[in-house]
Amino acid sequence: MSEVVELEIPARPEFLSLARLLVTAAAAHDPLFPEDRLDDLRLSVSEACTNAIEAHTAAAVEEPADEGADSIRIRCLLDTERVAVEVTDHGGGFDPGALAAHPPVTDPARLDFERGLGIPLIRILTDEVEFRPSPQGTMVRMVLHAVSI
Amino acid sequence: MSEVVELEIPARPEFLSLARLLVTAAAAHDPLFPEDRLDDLRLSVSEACTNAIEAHTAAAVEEPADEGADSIRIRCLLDTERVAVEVTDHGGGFDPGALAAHPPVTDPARLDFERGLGIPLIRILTDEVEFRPSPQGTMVRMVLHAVSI
Amino acid sequence: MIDLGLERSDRDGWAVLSVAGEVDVATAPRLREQLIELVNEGQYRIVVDLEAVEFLDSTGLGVLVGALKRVRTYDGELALVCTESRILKVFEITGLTKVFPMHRSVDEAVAAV
Amino acid sequence: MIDLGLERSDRDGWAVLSVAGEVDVATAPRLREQLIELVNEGQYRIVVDLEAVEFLDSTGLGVLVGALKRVRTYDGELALVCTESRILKVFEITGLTKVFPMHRSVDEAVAAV
Ligand SMILES: Nc1ncnc2c1ncn2[C@@H]1O[C@H](COP(=O)(O)OP(=O)(O)O)[C@@H](O)[C@H]1O
Ligand SMILES: Nc1ncnc2c1ncn2[C@@H]1O[C@H](COP(=O)(O)OP(=O)(O)O)[C@@H](O)[C@H]1O
Repeated sequence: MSEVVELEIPARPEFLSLARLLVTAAAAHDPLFPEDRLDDLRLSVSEACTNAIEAHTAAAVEEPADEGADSIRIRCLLDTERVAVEVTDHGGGFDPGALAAHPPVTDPARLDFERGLGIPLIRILTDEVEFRPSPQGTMVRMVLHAVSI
Repeated sequence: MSEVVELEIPARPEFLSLARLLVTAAAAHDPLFPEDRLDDLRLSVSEACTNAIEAHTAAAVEEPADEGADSIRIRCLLDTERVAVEVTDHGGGFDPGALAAHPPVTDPARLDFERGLGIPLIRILTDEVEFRPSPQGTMVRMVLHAVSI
Repeated sequence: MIDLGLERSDRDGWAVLSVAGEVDVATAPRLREQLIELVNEGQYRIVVDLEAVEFLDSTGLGVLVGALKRVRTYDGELALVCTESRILKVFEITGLTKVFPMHRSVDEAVAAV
Repeated sequence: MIDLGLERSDRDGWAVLSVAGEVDVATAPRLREQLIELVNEGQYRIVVDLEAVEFLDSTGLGVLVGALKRVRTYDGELALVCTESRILKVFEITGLTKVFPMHRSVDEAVAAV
């Protein structure tokens, strides 16, 4: 049975480091999670939280956020051999299938793109990832095994 | 307006260090909170969480915990000059007014008491503390100012 | 889980227990066991070195009070080494600096008696 | 708030920017500003020393890509110093080690051209 640790932070960049700190400390709890996988977990969670925070900023331009809705939730399900993290926002949602790929890194045009590396990084670093967008917001569920499979 | 950071952990001793880590990091966020007050905050929150966890253990002896009720919640309200932390448990509650004081430290009988220092420590270290016990559990609200007043 | 470092050594007839890390309700039972073991072995003069302790709560204080009572039953002593203000403060505000012999180093603790 | 350390120095005609701490969406704007400032001053040969960086995310990568594009417009170069496997890995898995000149020290970076 998973141990559940849950964190809620304001949807603002200066709270990102708290999310990284907590998730890494929670996973380090289990001594089977080695340092390099903790790094992978730290970065994946940070990228998902960054997107969640940016979704709030984007949504707030169109309509002011509801009372109490301007926070994001990070839920960690800890097992001996794996950690699942669910990041939930109240932003506008998106279509993860519609994201364009970058030009190849050897193409000079690659340098025109400063953004768009977050989700590719999450896909590479996690063992499983699932995006559940809705008009009420998005839930990203990432699973990392202690030993990458 | 306060920034709210909220943490939920299983009501077990091995998660205490996560609560200390998060609350201290959240308060350190604001550079006005100096190191020695962070120490006071760390210890007060840890004592309140220890009591919350022990209340769960005690309650579970009599009746098994409800689904999902075996966690404690730590809510931090961050302001520039002060931090308020609310620790909520689902234990059996208690009467904070009925706690006996220890013999004076110079009395040899003082050594008969290994316990009962948690709430006295909280009272000394915080600027305000309030206990809200109920049969459904207890909420302890502690306020610490960046500069002790 | 947090590791509590516990290291035993001997100095001039004193048992020295060096503690490192965080002492709370999760780790204090290991400290208590170690102290009880020392007394069971007939060590009634104990120095607990807290210099590497980063956090100590009321459970930790309670374990030390219990150990002090135990060694005193045998006319022994339990001295503490503690200079870090973060940890020292916990003893000061609870008045326990008046109960424990407090020292600035293991050398000082051992020489004091 | 996390502090991002940014220190400028000069070495053999290169501007060296040493970065320390965590580079994320909260701190990356300060890195971007500093790099834009260098280019505005006419510094088109830049070494970014990442040895003291503890965390770097996609926003940080984006800022470096943007700066590389900017200096290349002026026929300049932006080289990175990075040996920590934690940080190096982020460049490797995104393929960006093929885009940036990567070096093991500022000396090596400056000598390479
Ligand atoms: N949680 C989210 N809510 C809404 N949109 C999102 C979310 N996550 C990602 N997106 C969209 O997907 C795009 C690509 O995300 P990503 O690969 O992380 O790169 P970047 O954030 O740098 O644009 C974002 O720009 C955004 O439009
Ligand atoms: N959150 C709580 N729920 C139920 N009982 C509590 C709670 N907090 C404190 N108590 C009661 O008050 C007593 C004194 O608490 P404290 O001063 O922290 O000392 P200790 O925990 O060492 O006994 C506890 O033993 C417990 O019976």
